[in-house]
Amino acid sequence: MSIKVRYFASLKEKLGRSEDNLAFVEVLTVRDLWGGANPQQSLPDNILAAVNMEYVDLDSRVNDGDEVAFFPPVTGG
Amino acid sequence: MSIKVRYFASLKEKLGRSEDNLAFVEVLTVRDLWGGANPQQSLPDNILAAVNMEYVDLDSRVNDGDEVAFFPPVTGG
Amino acid sequence: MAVFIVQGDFNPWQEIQKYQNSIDSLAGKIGAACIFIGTMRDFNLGDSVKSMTLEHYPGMGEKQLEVIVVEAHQQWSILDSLVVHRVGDIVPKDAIVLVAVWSAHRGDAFDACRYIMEALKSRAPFWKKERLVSEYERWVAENTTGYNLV
Amino acid sequence: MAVFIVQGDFNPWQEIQKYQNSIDSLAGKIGAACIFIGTMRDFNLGDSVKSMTLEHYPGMGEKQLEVIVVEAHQQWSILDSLVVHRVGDIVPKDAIVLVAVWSAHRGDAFDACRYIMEALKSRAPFWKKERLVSEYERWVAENTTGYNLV
Repeated sequence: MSIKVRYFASLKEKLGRSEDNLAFVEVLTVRDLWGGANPQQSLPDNILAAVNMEYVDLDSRVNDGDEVAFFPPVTGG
Repeated sequence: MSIKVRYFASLKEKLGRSEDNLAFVEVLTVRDLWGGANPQQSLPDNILAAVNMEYVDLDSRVNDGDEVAFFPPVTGG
Repeated sequence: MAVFIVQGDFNPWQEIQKYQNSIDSLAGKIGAACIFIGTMRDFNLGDSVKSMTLEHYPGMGEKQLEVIVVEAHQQWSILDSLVVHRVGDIVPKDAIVLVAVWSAHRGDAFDACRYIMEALKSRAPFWKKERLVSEYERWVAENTTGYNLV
Repeated sequence: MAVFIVQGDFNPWQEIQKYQNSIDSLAGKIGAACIFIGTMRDFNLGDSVKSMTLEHYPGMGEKQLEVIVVEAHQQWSILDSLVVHRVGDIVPKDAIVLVAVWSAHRGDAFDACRYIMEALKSRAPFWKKERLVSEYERWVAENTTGYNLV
Protein backbone atom coordinates (compact mmCIF):
# COMPACT_ATOMS: atom_id res chain seq x y z
CA MET A 1 0.00 0.00 0.00
CA SER A 2 1.00 3.60 -0.57
CA ILE A 3 1.17 6.19 2.21
CA LYS A 4 2.07 9.86 2.15
CA VAL A 5 3.86 11.08 5.28
CA ARG A 6 4.14 14.80 6.11
CA TYR A 7 6.30 16.62 8.64
CA PHE A 8 5.82 20.15 9.93
CA ALA A 9 7.63 22.96 11.72
CA SER A 10 10.66 22.10 13.87
CA LEU A 11 10.28 18.39 13.04
CA LYS A 12 10.45 19.13 9.33
CA GLU A 13 13.65 21.13 9.88
CA LYS A 14 15.19 18.45 12.06
CA LEU A 15 14.49 15.70 9.54
CA GLY A 16 15.49 17.92 6.63
CA ARG A 17 12.43 17.04 4.55
CA SER A 18 8.71 17.81 4.51
CA GLU A 19 7.32 14.52 3.16
CA ASP A 20 7.86 10.91 2.30
CA ASN A 21 5.94 8.75 -0.11
CA LEU A 22 6.15 5.21 1.15
CA ALA A 23 5.05 1.82 -0.13
CA PHE A 24 4.41 -1.04 2.31
CA VAL A 25 3.17 -4.58 1.94
CA GLU A 26 1.87 -5.25 5.43
CA VAL A 27 -0.82 -3.40 7.48
CA LEU A 28 0.85 -1.16 10.04
CA THR A 29 0.30 1.46 12.75
CA VAL A 30 1.24 5.13 12.80
CA ARG A 31 4.13 4.24 15.11
CA ASP A 32 5.39 1.53 12.72
CA LEU A 33 5.17 4.00 9.88
CA TRP A 34 7.48 6.43 11.70
CA GLY A 35 9.97 3.62 12.23
CA GLY A 36 9.84 2.66 8.55
CA ALA A 37 10.30 6.24 7.39
CA ASN A 38 12.89 7.23 10.02
CA PRO A 39 14.89 4.13 10.98
CA GLN A 40 17.67 6.24 12.58
CA GLN A 41 15.39 8.53 14.61
CA SER A 42 13.34 7.42 17.57
CA LEU A 43 9.87 8.94 17.76
CA PRO A 44 10.10 12.24 19.72
CA ASP A 45 8.26 12.18 23.05
CA ASN A 46 5.78 14.98 22.56
CA ILE A 47 5.00 14.29 18.92
CA LEU A 48 1.44 14.64 17.57
CA ALA A 49 0.08 12.54 14.73
CA ALA A 50 -2.83 12.96 12.32
CA VAL A 51 -4.29 10.63 9.72
CA ASN A 52 -6.18 12.38 6.94
CA MET A 53 -6.07 15.62 8.97
CA GLU A 54 -7.64 14.15 12.09
CA TYR A 55 -5.75 13.55 15.32
CA VAL A 56 -5.00 9.89 16.05
CA ASP A 57 -3.01 8.04 18.66
CA LEU A 58 0.21 6.37 17.65
CA ASP A 59 -1.25 2.88 17.69
CA SER A 60 -3.94 3.62 15.11
CA ARG A 61 -3.89 1.60 11.91
CA VAL A 62 -2.91 3.19 8.65
CA ASN A 63 -4.77 2.34 5.44
CA ASP A 64 -3.79 2.45 1.83
CA GLY A 65 -3.90 5.97 0.46
CA ASP A 66 -3.86 7.67 3.88
CA GLU A 67 -2.03 10.91 4.49
CA VAL A 68 -0.19 10.66 7.78
CA ALA A 69 1.31 13.73 9.48
CA PHE A 70 3.77 14.10 12.35
CA PHE A 71 4.31 17.42 14.10
CA PRO A 72 5.42 19.07 17.35
CA PRO A 73 2.96 20.63 19.85
CA VAL A 74 0.96 23.33 18.10
CA THR A 75 1.70 26.98 18.91
CA GLY A 76 -0.87 29.01 16.98
CA GLY A 77 -3.31 31.62 18.19
CA MET B 1 -28.65 69.28 59.20
CA SER B 2 -29.61 69.34 55.54
CA ILE B 3 -29.79 66.22 53.38
CA LYS B 4 -30.66 65.76 49.73
CA VAL B 5 -32.49 62.52 48.94
CA ARG B 6 -32.75 61.19 45.40
CA TYR B 7 -34.94 58.46 43.91
CA PHE B 8 -34.44 56.64 40.60
CA ALA B 9 -36.23 54.48 38.04
CA SER B 10 -39.34 52.57 39.16
CA LEU B 11 -38.99 53.91 42.71
CA LYS B 12 -39.07 57.48 41.44
CA GLU B 13 -42.25 56.73 39.47
CA LYS B 14 -43.88 54.97 42.41
CA LEU B 15 -43.17 57.87 44.78
CA GLY B 16 -44.04 60.43 42.14
CA ARG B 17 -40.93 62.54 42.77
CA SER B 18 -37.21 62.41 42.09
CA GLU B 19 -35.85 64.17 45.15
CA ASP B 20 -36.43 65.59 48.62
CA ASN B 21 -34.48 68.25 50.43
CA LEU B 22 -34.78 67.51 54.10
CA ALA B 23 -33.68 69.24 57.29
CA PHE B 24 -33.14 67.21 60.49
CA VAL B 25 -31.93 68.06 63.94
CA GLU B 26 -30.72 64.67 65.14
CA VAL B 27 -28.08 62.34 63.65
CA LEU B 28 -29.75 59.52 61.79
CA THR B 29 -29.25 56.43 59.59
CA VAL B 30 -30.14 55.88 55.96
CA ARG B 31 -33.10 53.80 57.12
CA ASP B 32 -34.33 56.57 59.43
CA LEU B 33 -34.01 59.02 56.58
CA TRP B 34 -36.33 56.91 54.42
CA GLY B 35 -38.87 56.86 57.24
CA GLY B 36 -38.68 60.63 57.64
CA ALA B 37 -39.04 61.26 53.91
CA ASN B 38 -41.66 58.59 53.29
CA PRO B 39 -43.74 58.10 56.43
CA GLN B 40 -46.52 56.30 54.52
CA GLN B 41 -44.26 53.89 52.61
CA SER B 42 -42.32 51.09 54.16
CA LEU B 43 -38.82 50.59 52.76
CA PRO B 44 -39.05 48.20 49.77
CA ASP B 45 -37.29 44.87 50.35
CA ASN B 46 -34.77 44.91 47.56
CA ILE B 47 -33.89 48.61 47.73
CA LEU B 48 -30.32 49.80 47.26
CA ALA B 49 -28.92 52.88 48.95
CA ALA B 50 -25.97 55.15 48.25
CA VAL B 51 -24.46 58.04 50.19
CA ASN B 52 -22.48 60.49 48.10
CA MET B 53 -22.61 58.00 45.20
CA GLU B 54 -21.13 55.09 47.13
CA TYR B 55 -23.11 52.04 48.16
CA VAL B 56 -23.92 51.86 51.86
CA ASP B 57 -26.00 49.60 54.02
CA LEU B 58 -29.23 50.91 55.47
CA ASP B 59 -27.82 51.33 58.96
CA SER B 60 -25.04 53.71 57.90
CA ARG B 61 -25.04 57.16 59.42
CA VAL B 62 -25.94 60.19 57.36
CA ASN B 63 -24.01 63.45 57.78
CA ASP B 64 -24.91 67.04 57.13
CA GLY B 65 -24.70 67.88 53.45
CA ASP B 66 -24.80 64.24 52.27
CA GLU B 67 -26.60 63.20 49.11
CA VAL B 68 -28.51 60.01 49.81
CA ALA B 69 -30.02 57.94 46.98
CA PHE B 70 -32.53 55.09 46.98
CA PHE B 71 -33.08 52.91 43.95
CA PRO B 72 -34.23 49.46 42.78
CA PRO B 73 -31.81 46.70 41.64
CA VAL B 74 -29.72 47.98 38.74
CA THR B 75 -30.41 46.65 35.23
CA GLY B 76 -27.78 48.21 32.99
CA GLY B 77 -25.32 46.58 30.64
CA MET C 1 -8.10 53.34 31.32
CA ALA C 2 -11.25 55.20 30.36
CA VAL C 3 -14.94 55.16 31.20
CA PHE C 4 -17.55 56.97 29.11
CA ILE C 5 -21.29 57.35 29.53
CA VAL C 6 -22.82 58.42 26.24
CA GLN C 7 -26.19 59.72 25.12
CA GLY C 8 -27.02 58.67 21.57
CA ASP C 9 -26.00 55.73 19.42
CA PHE C 10 -22.32 54.77 19.36
CA ASN C 11 -20.34 52.48 17.08
CA PRO C 12 -18.37 50.13 19.36
CA TRP C 13 -15.81 49.25 16.66
CA GLN C 14 -15.01 52.91 16.06
CA GLU C 15 -14.72 53.55 19.80
CA ILE C 16 -12.31 50.65 20.22
CA GLN C 17 -10.13 51.71 17.30
CA LYS C 18 -10.09 55.33 18.42
CA TYR C 19 -9.05 54.28 21.91
CA GLN C 20 -6.49 51.80 20.62
CA ASN C 21 -4.91 54.50 18.47
CA SER C 22 -4.53 56.63 21.59
CA ILE C 23 -2.58 53.86 23.34
CA ASP C 24 -0.36 52.93 20.40
CA SER C 25 2.77 53.16 22.60
CA LEU C 26 1.49 50.00 24.35
CA ALA C 27 0.79 48.09 21.14
CA GLY C 28 3.97 46.00 21.13
CA LYS C 29 3.22 44.81 24.67
CA ILE C 30 -0.34 43.73 23.86
CA GLY C 31 -0.82 40.06 23.07
CA ALA C 32 -4.52 39.80 23.84
CA ALA C 33 -7.69 41.86 23.69
CA CYS C 34 -11.02 40.66 25.02
CA ILE C 35 -14.06 42.69 24.07
CA PHE C 36 -17.65 42.40 25.17
CA ILE C 37 -20.48 44.24 23.44
CA GLY C 38 -24.02 44.20 24.74
CA THR C 39 -26.68 45.12 22.19
CA MET C 40 -30.43 45.60 22.44
CA ARG C 41 -32.55 42.61 21.43
CA ASP C 42 -36.02 42.99 19.89
CA PHE C 43 -37.52 40.56 22.40
CA ASN C 44 -37.36 39.94 26.13
CA LEU C 45 -39.21 37.58 28.45
CA GLY C 46 -41.29 36.35 25.51
CA ASP C 47 -42.40 39.80 24.33
CA SER C 48 -41.49 41.90 21.31
CA VAL C 49 -39.72 45.03 22.45
CA LYS C 50 -39.96 48.23 20.41
CA SER C 51 -37.61 50.53 22.29
CA MET C 52 -36.05 51.12 25.66
CA THR C 53 -35.05 54.00 27.88
CA LEU C 54 -31.85 53.70 29.89
CA GLU C 55 -31.94 55.87 32.99
CA HIS C 56 -28.83 56.39 35.09
CA TYR C 57 -27.59 58.22 38.16
CA PRO C 58 -25.28 60.87 36.69
CA GLY C 59 -22.03 61.05 38.62
CA MET C 60 -22.56 57.76 40.41
CA GLY C 61 -22.58 55.90 37.06
CA GLU C 62 -19.09 57.14 36.21
CA LYS C 63 -17.87 56.68 39.78
CA GLN C 64 -19.01 53.07 40.07
CA LEU C 65 -17.65 52.13 36.64
CA GLU C 66 -14.29 53.59 37.66
CA VAL C 67 -14.30 51.64 40.94
CA ILE C 68 -15.02 48.42 39.03
CA VAL C 69 -12.30 49.05 36.44
CA VAL C 70 -9.74 49.82 39.17
CA GLU C 71 -10.67 46.54 40.91
CA ALA C 72 -10.01 44.68 37.64
CA HIS C 73 -6.64 46.40 37.17
CA GLN C 74 -5.69 45.41 40.72
CA GLN C 75 -6.78 41.82 40.32
CA TRP C 76 -5.28 40.96 36.92
CA SER C 77 -2.23 41.88 34.93
CA ILE C 78 -3.86 44.09 32.31
CA LEU C 79 -2.43 46.90 30.23
CA ASP C 80 -5.48 49.05 29.56
CA SER C 81 -9.26 49.02 29.45
CA LEU C 82 -12.19 50.93 28.01
CA VAL C 83 -15.82 50.98 29.13
CA VAL C 84 -18.59 52.77 27.24
CA HIS C 85 -22.20 52.71 28.43
CA ARG C 86 -25.15 54.17 26.58
CA VAL C 87 -28.01 56.06 28.26
CA GLY C 88 -31.26 57.59 26.94
CA ASP C 89 -33.67 56.22 24.34
CA ILE C 90 -32.49 53.24 22.36
CA VAL C 91 -33.86 50.83 19.77
CA PRO C 92 -33.11 47.17 18.96
CA LYS C 93 -29.68 46.44 17.44
CA ASP C 94 -28.14 49.49 19.16
CA ALA C 95 -25.07 48.95 21.31
CA ILE C 96 -25.74 49.37 25.04
CA VAL C 97 -22.36 48.61 26.54
CA LEU C 98 -18.78 48.02 25.46
CA VAL C 99 -16.02 46.59 27.65
CA ALA C 100 -12.54 46.18 26.15
CA VAL C 101 -9.48 44.89 28.00
CA TRP C 102 -5.92 44.69 26.67
CA SER C 103 -3.22 42.51 28.23
CA ALA C 104 -0.02 40.60 27.45
CA HIS C 105 -1.63 37.17 27.92
CA ARG C 106 -5.12 35.94 27.11
CA GLY C 107 -6.18 34.64 30.53
CA ASP C 108 -6.01 38.09 32.10
CA ALA C 109 -7.96 39.76 29.27
CA PHE C 110 -10.76 37.19 29.44
CA ASP C 111 -10.98 37.19 33.23
CA ALA C 112 -10.88 40.96 33.63
CA CYS C 113 -13.36 41.66 30.82
CA ARG C 114 -15.88 39.25 32.29
CA TYR C 115 -15.33 40.57 35.80
CA ILE C 116 -15.99 44.13 34.66
CA MET C 117 -19.19 43.08 32.86
CA GLU C 118 -20.56 41.13 35.83
CA ALA C 119 -19.72 43.89 38.30
CA LEU C 120 -21.26 46.48 35.98
CA LYS C 121 -24.44 44.42 35.69
CA SER C 122 -24.82 44.17 39.46
CA ARG C 123 -23.45 47.52 40.66
CA ALA C 124 -23.50 50.27 38.00
CA PRO C 125 -26.58 52.49 38.59
CA PHE C 126 -28.40 52.12 35.27
CA TRP C 127 -32.04 51.06 34.81
CA LYS C 128 -33.88 49.84 31.74
CA LYS C 129 -37.49 50.58 30.94
CA GLU C 130 -38.82 48.58 28.02
CA ARG C 131 -41.53 49.73 25.62
CA LEU C 132 -43.23 46.70 24.08
CA VAL C 133 -44.69 46.57 20.58
CA SER C 134 -48.08 46.56 22.38
CA GLU C 135 -47.09 50.03 23.79
CA TYR C 136 -47.04 48.58 27.30
CA GLU C 137 -44.12 49.93 29.34
CA ARG C 138 -42.27 48.05 32.07
CA TRP C 139 -39.12 48.37 34.13
CA VAL C 140 -36.72 45.45 33.88
CA ALA C 141 -36.84 43.91 37.37
CA GLU C 142 -33.24 42.82 37.80
CA ASN C 143 -30.16 41.52 36.06
CA THR C 144 -29.38 37.83 36.30
CA THR C 145 -25.92 36.29 36.56
CA GLY C 146 -23.85 35.95 33.41
CA TYR C 147 -22.27 32.70 34.54
CA ASN C 148 -23.69 29.50 33.13
CA LEU C 149 -24.24 26.75 35.68
CA VAL C 150 -21.59 24.10 35.35
CA MET D 1 -20.40 30.32 11.19
CA ALA D 2 -17.19 30.93 9.31
CA VAL D 3 -13.52 30.03 9.54
CA PHE D 4 -10.83 31.78 7.51
CA ILE D 5 -7.09 31.24 7.30
CA VAL D 6 -5.48 34.31 5.79
CA GLN D 7 -2.05 35.17 4.43
CA GLY D 8 -1.17 38.82 4.97
CA ASP D 9 -2.20 41.40 7.53
CA PHE D 10 -5.91 41.66 8.38
CA ASN D 11 -7.86 44.30 10.26
CA PRO D 12 -9.93 42.43 12.88
CA TRP D 13 -12.46 45.28 13.29
CA GLN D 14 -13.17 45.34 9.57
CA GLU D 15 -13.53 41.56 9.48
CA ILE D 16 -16.00 41.60 12.36
CA GLN D 17 -18.09 44.38 10.83
CA LYS D 18 -18.08 42.75 7.40
CA TYR D 19 -19.22 39.48 8.92
CA GLN D 20 -21.80 41.17 11.14
CA ASN D 21 -23.29 42.92 8.12
CA SER D 22 -23.69 39.54 6.46
CA ILE D 23 -25.74 38.25 9.41
CA ASP D 24 -27.91 41.34 9.86
CA SER D 25 -31.06 39.20 9.87
CA LEU D 26 -29.92 37.90 13.28
CA ALA D 27 -29.15 41.34 14.73
CA GLY D 28 -32.39 41.75 16.72
CA LYS D 29 -31.75 38.38 18.43
CA ILE D 30 -28.19 39.27 19.46
CA GLY D 31 -27.75 40.59 22.98
CA ALA D 32 -24.08 39.79 23.43
CA ALA D 33 -20.86 39.58 21.45
CA CYS D 34 -17.58 38.36 22.90
CA ILE D 35 -14.49 38.94 20.82
CA PHE D 36 -10.93 37.83 21.35
CA ILE D 37 -8.04 39.21 19.35
CA GLY D 38 -4.52 37.86 19.65
CA THR D 39 -1.78 40.19 18.45
CA MET D 40 1.96 39.80 18.11
CA ARG D 41 4.04 41.20 20.96
CA ASP D 42 7.54 42.60 20.44
CA PHE D 43 8.97 40.46 23.25
CA ASN D 44 8.69 36.85 24.40
CA LEU D 45 10.47 34.87 27.11
CA GLY D 46 12.58 37.92 27.93
CA ASP D 47 13.79 38.56 24.38
CA SER D 48 12.97 41.27 21.85
CA VAL D 49 11.24 39.72 18.88
CA LYS D 50 11.59 41.26 15.41
CA SER D 51 9.24 39.11 13.37
CA MET D 52 7.62 35.72 13.24
CA THR D 53 6.62 33.10 10.70
CA LEU D 54 3.39 31.24 11.20
CA GLU D 55 3.44 27.85 9.53
CA HIS D 56 0.30 25.75 9.23
CA TYR D 57 -0.94 22.47 7.85
CA PRO D 58 -3.18 23.56 4.96
CA GLY D 59 -6.46 21.69 4.99
CA MET D 60 -6.03 20.39 8.52
CA GLY D 61 -6.00 23.97 9.87
CA GLU D 62 -9.44 24.71 8.44
CA LYS D 63 -10.74 21.26 9.38
CA GLN D 64 -9.68 21.48 13.03
CA LEU D 65 -10.99 25.03 13.42
CA GLU D 66 -14.35 23.89 12.05
CA VAL D 67 -14.45 20.93 14.45
CA ILE D 68 -13.76 23.28 17.38
CA VAL D 69 -16.40 25.79 16.32
CA VAL D 70 -19.00 23.04 15.89
CA GLU D 71 -18.20 21.78 19.40
CA ALA D 72 -18.81 25.29 20.75
CA HIS D 73 -22.13 25.58 18.90
CA GLN D 74 -23.20 22.23 20.36
CA GLN D 75 -22.18 23.14 23.90
CA TRP D 76 -23.59 26.66 24.20
CA SER D 77 -26.57 28.56 22.93
CA ILE D 78 -24.84 30.79 20.41
CA LEU D 79 -26.18 32.47 17.29
CA ASP D 80 -23.08 32.75 15.15
CA SER D 81 -19.28 32.79 15.24
CA LEU D 82 -16.29 33.87 13.21
CA VAL D 83 -12.68 32.68 13.41
CA VAL D 84 -9.84 34.24 11.42
CA HIS D 85 -6.25 33.00 11.75
CA ARG D 86 -3.24 34.56 10.11
CA VAL D 87 -0.37 32.57 8.53
CA GLY D 88 2.94 33.59 6.92
CA ASP D 89 5.37 36.31 7.95
CA ILE D 90 4.18 38.73 10.57
CA VAL D 91 5.55 41.64 12.61
CA PRO D 92 4.76 42.97 16.10
CA LYS D 93 1.34 44.64 16.52
CA ASP D 94 -0.18 42.53 13.72
CA ALA D 95 -3.30 40.54 14.49
CA ILE D 96 -2.72 36.78 14.64
CA VAL D 97 -6.14 35.45 15.52
CA LEU D 98 -9.71 36.70 15.86
CA VAL D 99 -12.54 34.78 17.53
CA ALA D 100 -15.99 36.40 17.65
CA VAL D 101 -19.12 34.82 19.12
CA TRP D 102 -22.64 36.24 19.05
CA SER D 103 -25.43 35.07 21.37
CA ALA D 104 -28.64 36.20 23.06
CA HIS D 105 -27.12 36.19 26.56
CA ARG D 106 -23.64 37.10 27.73
CA GLY D 107 -22.68 33.90 29.55
CA ASP D 108 -22.81 31.84 26.36
CA ALA D 109 -20.77 34.35 24.34
CA PHE D 110 -18.01 34.51 26.98
CA ASP D 111 -17.88 30.74 27.53
CA ALA D 112 -17.93 29.81 23.86
CA CYS D 113 -15.36 32.43 22.82
CA ARG D 114 -12.93 31.28 25.47
CA TYR D 115 -13.54 27.63 24.67
CA ILE D 116 -12.77 28.21 21.00
CA MET D 117 -9.55 30.08 21.85
CA GLU D 118 -8.30 27.40 24.25
CA ALA D 119 -9.14 24.58 21.85
CA LEU D 120 -7.48 26.46 18.99
CA LYS D 121 -4.34 26.98 21.07
CA SER D 122 -4.06 23.27 21.87
CA ARG D 123 -5.37 21.63 18.69
CA ALA D 124 -5.21 23.85 15.60
CA PRO D 125 -2.09 22.90 13.56
CA PHE D 126 -0.21 26.20 13.49
CA TRP D 127 3.40 26.75 14.54
CA LYS D 128 5.30 29.93 15.35
CA LYS D 129 8.94 30.54 14.59
CA GLU D 130 10.30 33.71 16.16
CA ARG D 131 13.07 35.86 14.75
CA LEU D 132 14.76 37.81 17.55
CA VAL D 133 16.29 41.25 17.20
CA SER D 134 19.63 39.40 17.53
CA GLU D 135 18.67 37.52 14.29
CA TYR D 136 18.53 34.27 16.22
CA GLU D 137 15.59 32.11 15.14
CA ARG D 138 13.66 29.72 17.35
CA TRP D 139 10.46 27.69 17.28
CA VAL D 140 7.99 28.41 20.08
CA ALA D 141 8.02 25.18 22.10
CA GLU D 142 4.39 24.97 23.15
CA ASN D 143 1.31 26.94 24.12
CA THR D 144 0.46 27.24 27.79
CA THR D 145 -3.04 27.27 29.25
CA GLY D 146 -5.04 30.48 29.09
CA TYR D 147 -6.72 29.89 32.43
CA ASN D 148 -5.34 31.73 35.43
CA LEU D 149 -4.90 29.60 38.53
CA VAL D 150 -7.63 30.34 41.05
